[in-house]
Amino acid sequence: MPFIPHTEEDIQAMLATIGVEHIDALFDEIPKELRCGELNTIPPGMSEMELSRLMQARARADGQPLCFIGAGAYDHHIPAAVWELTTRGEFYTAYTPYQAEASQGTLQLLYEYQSIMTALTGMDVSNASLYDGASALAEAVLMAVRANRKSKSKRILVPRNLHPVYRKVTRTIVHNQQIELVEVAYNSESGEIDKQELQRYSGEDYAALIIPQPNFFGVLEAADELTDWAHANGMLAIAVVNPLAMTVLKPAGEWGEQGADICCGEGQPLGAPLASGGPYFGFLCCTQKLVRQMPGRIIGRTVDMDGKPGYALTLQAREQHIRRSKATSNICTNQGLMVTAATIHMTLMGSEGMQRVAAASHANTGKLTQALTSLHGVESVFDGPVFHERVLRLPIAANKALRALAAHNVLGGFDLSDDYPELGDAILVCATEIISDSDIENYRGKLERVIASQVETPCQLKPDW
Amino acid sequence: MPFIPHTEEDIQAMLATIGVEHIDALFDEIPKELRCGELNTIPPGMSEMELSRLMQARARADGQPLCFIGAGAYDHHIPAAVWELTTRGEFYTAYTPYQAEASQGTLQLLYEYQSIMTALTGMDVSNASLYDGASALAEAVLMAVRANRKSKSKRILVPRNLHPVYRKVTRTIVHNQQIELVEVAYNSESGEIDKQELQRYSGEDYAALIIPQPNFFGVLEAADELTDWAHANGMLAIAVVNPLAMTVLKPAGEWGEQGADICCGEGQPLGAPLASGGPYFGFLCCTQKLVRQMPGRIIGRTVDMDGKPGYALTLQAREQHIRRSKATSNICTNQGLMVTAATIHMTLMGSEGMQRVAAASHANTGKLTQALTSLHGVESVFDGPVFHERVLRLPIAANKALRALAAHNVLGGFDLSDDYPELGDAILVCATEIISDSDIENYRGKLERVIASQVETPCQLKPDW
Amino acid sequence: MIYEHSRKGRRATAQAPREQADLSGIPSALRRETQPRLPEVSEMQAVRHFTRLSQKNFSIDTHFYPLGSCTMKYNPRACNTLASLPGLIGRHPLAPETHSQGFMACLFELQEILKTVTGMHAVSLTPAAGAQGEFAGVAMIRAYHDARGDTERSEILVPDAAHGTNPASAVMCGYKTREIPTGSDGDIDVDALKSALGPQAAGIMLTNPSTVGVFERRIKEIAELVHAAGGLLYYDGANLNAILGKVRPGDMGFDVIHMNLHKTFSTPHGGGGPGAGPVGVSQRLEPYLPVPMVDMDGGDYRWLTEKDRPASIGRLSAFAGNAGVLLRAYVYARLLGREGMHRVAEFSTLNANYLLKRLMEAGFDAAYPERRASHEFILTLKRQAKELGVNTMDFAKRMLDYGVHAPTTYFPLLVPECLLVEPTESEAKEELDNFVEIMASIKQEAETQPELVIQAPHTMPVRRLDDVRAARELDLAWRGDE
Amino acid sequence: MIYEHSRKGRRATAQAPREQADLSGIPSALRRETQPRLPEVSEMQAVRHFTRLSQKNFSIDTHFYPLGSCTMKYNPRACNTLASLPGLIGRHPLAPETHSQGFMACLFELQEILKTVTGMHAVSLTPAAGAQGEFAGVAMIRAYHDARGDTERSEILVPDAAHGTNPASAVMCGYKTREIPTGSDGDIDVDALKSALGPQAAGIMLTNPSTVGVFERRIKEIAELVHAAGGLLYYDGANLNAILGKVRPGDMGFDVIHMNLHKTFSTPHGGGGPGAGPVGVSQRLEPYLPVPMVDMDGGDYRWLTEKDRPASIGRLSAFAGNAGVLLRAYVYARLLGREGMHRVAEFSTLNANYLLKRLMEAGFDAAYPERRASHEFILTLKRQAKELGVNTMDFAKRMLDYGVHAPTTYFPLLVPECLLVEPTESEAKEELDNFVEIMASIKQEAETQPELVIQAPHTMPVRRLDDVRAARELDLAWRGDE
Ligand SMILES: Cc1ncc(COP(=O)(O)O)c(C=O)c1O
Ligand SMILES: Cc1ncc(COP(=O)(O)O)c(C=O)c1O
Repeated sequence: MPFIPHTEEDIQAMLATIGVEHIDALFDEIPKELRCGELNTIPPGMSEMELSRLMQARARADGQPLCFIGAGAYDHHIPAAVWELTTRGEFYTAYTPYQAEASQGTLQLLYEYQSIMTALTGMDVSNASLYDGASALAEAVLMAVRANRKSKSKRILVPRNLHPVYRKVTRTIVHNQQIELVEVAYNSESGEIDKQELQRYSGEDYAALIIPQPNFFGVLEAADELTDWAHANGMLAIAVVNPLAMTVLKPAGEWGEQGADICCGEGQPLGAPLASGGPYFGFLCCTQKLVRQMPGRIIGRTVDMDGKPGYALTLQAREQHIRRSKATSNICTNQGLMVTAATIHMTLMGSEGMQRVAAASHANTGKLTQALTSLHGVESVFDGPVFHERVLRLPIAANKALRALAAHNVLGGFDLSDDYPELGDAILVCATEIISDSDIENYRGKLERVIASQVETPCQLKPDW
Repeated sequence: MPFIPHTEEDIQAMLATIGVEHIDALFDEIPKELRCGELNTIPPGMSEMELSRLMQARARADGQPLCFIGAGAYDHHIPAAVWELTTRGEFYTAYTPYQAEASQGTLQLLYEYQSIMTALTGMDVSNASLYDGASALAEAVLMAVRANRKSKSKRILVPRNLHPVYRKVTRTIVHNQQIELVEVAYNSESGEIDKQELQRYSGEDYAALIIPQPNFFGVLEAADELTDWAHANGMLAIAVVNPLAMTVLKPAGEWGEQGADICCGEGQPLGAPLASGGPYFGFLCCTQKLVRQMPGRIIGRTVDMDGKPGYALTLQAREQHIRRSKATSNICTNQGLMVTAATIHMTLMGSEGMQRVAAASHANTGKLTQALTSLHGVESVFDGPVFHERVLRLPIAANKALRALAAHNVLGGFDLSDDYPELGDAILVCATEIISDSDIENYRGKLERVIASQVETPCQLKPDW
Repeated sequence: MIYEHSRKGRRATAQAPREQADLSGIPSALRRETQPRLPEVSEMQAVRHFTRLSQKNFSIDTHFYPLGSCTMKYNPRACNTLASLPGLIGRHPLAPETHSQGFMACLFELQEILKTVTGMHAVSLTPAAGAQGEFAGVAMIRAYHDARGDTERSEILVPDAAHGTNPASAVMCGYKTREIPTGSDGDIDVDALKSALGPQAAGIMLTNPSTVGVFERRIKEIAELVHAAGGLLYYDGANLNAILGKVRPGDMGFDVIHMNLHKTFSTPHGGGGPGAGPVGVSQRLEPYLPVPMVDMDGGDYRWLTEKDRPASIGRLSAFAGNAGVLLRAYVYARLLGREGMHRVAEFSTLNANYLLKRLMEAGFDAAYPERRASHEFILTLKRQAKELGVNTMDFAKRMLDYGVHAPTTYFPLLVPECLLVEPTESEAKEELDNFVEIMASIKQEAETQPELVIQAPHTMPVRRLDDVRAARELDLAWRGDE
Repeated sequence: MIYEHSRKGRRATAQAPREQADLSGIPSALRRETQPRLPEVSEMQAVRHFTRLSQKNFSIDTHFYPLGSCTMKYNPRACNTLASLPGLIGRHPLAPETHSQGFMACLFELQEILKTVTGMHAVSLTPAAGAQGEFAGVAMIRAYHDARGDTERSEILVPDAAHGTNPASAVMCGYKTREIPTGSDGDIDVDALKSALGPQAAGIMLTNPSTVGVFERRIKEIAELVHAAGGLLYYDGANLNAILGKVRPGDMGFDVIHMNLHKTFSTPHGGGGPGAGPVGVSQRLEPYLPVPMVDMDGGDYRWLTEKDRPASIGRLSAFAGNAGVLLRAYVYARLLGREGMHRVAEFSTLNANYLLKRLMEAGFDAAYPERRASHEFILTLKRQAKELGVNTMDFAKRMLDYGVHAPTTYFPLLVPECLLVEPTESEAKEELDNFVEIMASIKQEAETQPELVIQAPHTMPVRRLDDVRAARELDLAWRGDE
């Protein structure tokens, strides 16, 4: 009986104490006709050894391709210590720290996390995590609608160069509350939010403007100007940032005259492995003014009966377990362990280390762009400055090119043609600090051959007149 | 400065306290002419990220072949929990438990280890580990020579079917003390120690007889009879056992009328990964009578000032740090962490689990033998019962066969022709519980093809008359 | 505090790229002027700090943790190890299907397993936790009504004993909530339910066994009533552990459910998460399931997306939910196998009933003494609070001194001075007996030296904390010597 | 005690093969009749037990651990992770060279690195720990003399300050040992040495910096004297940390050395081991090095065995020593690189001299106040013991209450009431300052409330243990209720 410690003797003694003959008698309040039989379609149990072999085969099947996809999930070096510490049983198998005295480890760590996040984003306060970047944005939108006292609107301005899935997720989560997301075009030259388009909304009643930094194209926005514009128009400014980029970019809290009001994003670059998309974590920071509108757990530093510093969940009156239908969000379980990893990760990297990672990623993407655009017909689509991603246009069908590269174990980038058909055969590429010069050369060489073979094929079919 | 926390400010403050200007001044007692320059042939430091890539490439280079080699190191399932717990910093980075009060974790665990080992071997006491199985045997020999009051001899009877390297290592370690190892032949039919040969030594003065169980050929010895013979001839009986086999075989402490006097061996099958041969650990158990002759650390249970149970190093008067040149051994650092893993491993497996592993290994080796000997020309060399290894003779050159199999990523066994040329093209094969039926079929199929190709080749070269 | 070890210029050098690359491609107006104030420590200082911090936690791996409604059972270490194999941990979420068959096979099979254990028609794994599962479920209920043009339904019914996420999730989906009282026997008040049903009621959210730890016996009747009134039934799967392989929500008549894999399928709680809250639905709700899901097509696995499921409520996260948690749950499910599933319910129920019986014998009051416990049960310390002036919180805190994590306190709200106790199937009888002894000792202390209990805990890293100060003088981030 | 959780028939079921295979191939006379009495617990019980046990240890990862002669510096976590990569951790020791090039490359490069840092001509990695390295080294000295027919040499000279393994190893090689006294300045008494040298002396074993924490200044002269008398010089590398990249044993005139990779190269101590004690030799001793070693041949790595080295002293372990430890040391060495090596010596020496200075200022007596400390130094508490009746052991035990592991006590034997303090390079200045404060506090306690110190520790899982009882009433294995 895996994971069940009962001996036959224990079982008999326990049944005798309860006063029943069989365990099945304990289910006698369940109407008989509802009882189910064997779960035959589930295979019988496996030993850990058998399962290890199965999982190893599965893991091997997926190969370990050389990957130039970013698009919201980035492969960074994670110090070995991070996950060795994070998976210590005391962190890994604790519950949400409801009993503060028996959870000071997790609580202090979360407070440290909040401290680091406010330093990184330049905001006043941080919560202790949300599910992921996309749902964090949805929460930020809900929060903005609640918080913007100047506006009666339930409309939000969303740039089209924001991650397409973030737009979808936000819509899924907020639309039942009659919140409307209004899309703002991007400038087809720079890749930035189109300022002229934006002017059309001047003076109108919108609850907030979302400002991605960088945006989905990797391009950097004029965050100061956009923030000031939002504030001038009675909107809150919601920053959606790559937290690694924050180590070298102007932090959201310092954007424009007053700073962004809310800053959220995907925490994955801070120590979470790619892991097929999760678990990652969403972060959410805001100004002091908005703290009572925040969703999610918040940890406060306080003192115990002896005046000794200690940590506890605080402002719980915002939360579902107290406020139920009036809570700021339904979130309960969050992504605590990921934040544990992120805190350890950022502590090990330090400011200097994080900045170097950011700079190396920026530089490598520059090298990659240079290498690929050296190929005939490959060109950079936007001319705005980027952080560590770049949109490139290929001289052949993007999906075919990517498929051919994948067959050679190179994942060449993210195909933009579904989400941005207007860009043609465009792909989004990324090279973080872990990419070496020879990786770039590997990609360039393979792309060159793929292009050559695809460009030639139709030629050969041309009638020879 | 990797792993050095000093800031420039710290350094200056510290130098000022010491009263020197540069760090280099601290080396002023070293004669100038001896000082070395740059260590130029050592490459510059790498970041953890760079080194991870290098090591991953190295690890990949060695492949993960399907392995049927045993010969002293066996691939068993190790529960995931074993090494996750063993590498917890508190175990992994502690020193030898000199300060008992601050080392109760390690000390209690070692006491538990000693308890388990005595249960397994049927001996009275166990030490807390030696380096490995081979050097443990050498220590057992030294111990026997010291301990055998009946004998003045420094000669030991060593069967030739004992692991060849164990014989070599023992010789290396003991021969400078003028101890002589006298080899006893094996029975060419059964693979056991040759009883008739042994009779030749009856009545002679030898300090001990070494009894392997199983022996290097995987064959089981008549341990009762051998032990009684040794005792009848005034020799101590030194058992060298596979500890996993002890879960199903008669334990050394129960051999013959009085039991073996010393029982040692390689602990690797108890939770140590193959890992290129180490770290493993040697175990050494003995009768109560001999405990003061034991080499190595021993932990005792005692009480503290309040009468509360606690654990401490004991009988330290045997050891080098107290007794110096009169110690029972020079050993200081042992293999503590491996024993930590073994204790957790055996606790997780339990008696029933360990017995199942032993039985499955036995059964799989049986299946393997059957599958391979079904091939024309492949035959089992000895007819004695085995634990989980078997000597097979091939119809082609053993080294060539193994090389060809390796080229197909199957490590087919250990080539015996160097150590036992009289056996012809013999190999020693092993299939533990992790080997599946399809692994065996894989091996059989490949060996069939290898034999076919090698047998045919010379034919084709034959002149066609 | 990690910042107390921080010194300007101190670094864990091996972790960063060896050089600072050129950032001149980024206009200086967009750059930050000062380094963010992260901790600056050596690698060893970080390791030591966080190792020591970890030791200040209670956890399953160190303590009995009978936290009701949370299913704090053993989290097999293999789940972590196998979910972290290089090929899996390094897979980019947008890797093509050709490079994802191993991963997708696990997800597909997990979907199938969850369908079988719940009796639902289809499953989507994407919700990140229970509450997101609830959101998805209620959103599907809304989508279903909307699709039928039945747009007047504006309420979700929720028992008063429901977990806080239930009403909160309903509200996030744009519904109002109406509370249904619980009867004195622990079952829902069916008459109250009847009068709440009507054309305005979109559905009801139930937990069964309920959060008071008993099985809702009239569930079949309830289902019929709700369905007859045009509503749908939502099943909160937080307590699925109690009935795994015994009775299935699908067979009880539920239309949509969520599961908490971080409870029933033993993925770790990680000090607050991550979890995974897959949703299962009956056939009529299938079109609305959140995407992505995994489909199998002649042996090949492929993603089901918005294109395949145009009526889907959409996506809930940037990729495919908490994939690593799903893998852990998959490994757990395969380790258990079909026979292991039944046993989860059997032994968690055995443990709860045994513990309840022993505690009652020791003089404690069950909230529902006539009822069988499910995998958990409620004690009420009302009597002790009144007679001795020692309340549930005091008992809970004192328990920490005895090396046991406290059960859930003051939830559900309807039982005064309650303790919700869930021992789980992975605890041995000795551990339960020890718990009884501890409770008895605390009771005795409460009788003879109440201050000892009221002032507890005494042996933790801190004593009771000043929550009021925490909320009034907000200190939410370290400001250093500012 | 794990056996206290044990119950007949309890099992961690997922860990064993699902069935009991047939054992009838083994004659019943050879089979055991009863199951061995192993603990029978659930997987969770095991995890909980060992997790909690671990928390009862001090360790580098949790505490400052200035244990002299042990070099308790930070053990980078990457060393463990990278040495445990699947291809390395699963490699069978007898895998053919074709399947071992990655592993062998690491070993070969480690040999080269160790040659460079020690200035020796050749290195063999196989010894499993320092003491086995010593054995190998002395065995090579004997082999050398024997090979030259110089068979009368029967003694190894050992300073009185030497580590216990030195004389013990010499004896294991069949030598007698003769002690050479240490002078009052901490250097060896060269006159005494001179009179001990002669045709009977096979060699001398020295540690430099010596175990009293100072550099042997007349080493060149000593080497000449020993060599002139036909003896060889053995270098005990336990203190190599102090001089890495500053001065090399080969340049000092040593013929043979061992290194403790579990000290200088930061592989973990694991609560007692495993370690690795590679040996290095000058050219004339190369033929005797223990096998196997790794050679490179046109880019391919191959094993050097007895066949290549017929004069080798032989093998010391069944395979190639503690391979996994060697890999960890290799990773560490590559992380440091050439520039990192120098720094090890620099900062470990800086820390030791700083700490010594501060402790002297705080009123403690250095054993060799005129000398520079190397990476470690000796205090003597003789004065405190005499004046206050509080001895070194009391100081050591009290330190545990302050959360710092005690330095090495009562070693080397020649300094009365000594503490051998080795802070290592990985500790920050604050940690050293804290240590000074603790020492000062204990001194004050010793003056004002000596019982507090004499009865210490007070906050550990146990108080002082009865060692006499441990040795008299031997309880070395659990016998249960027998
Ligand atoms: C009954 C019940 N429902 C819902 C939830 C919410 O689940 P989650 O925390 O995963 O969002 C919980 C979790 O505590 C619960 O106990
Ligand atoms: C000076 C000295 N020599 C030799 C040794 C023995 O090394 P090992 O414990 O690795 O056998 C030690 C270890 O404590 C030591 O400090």
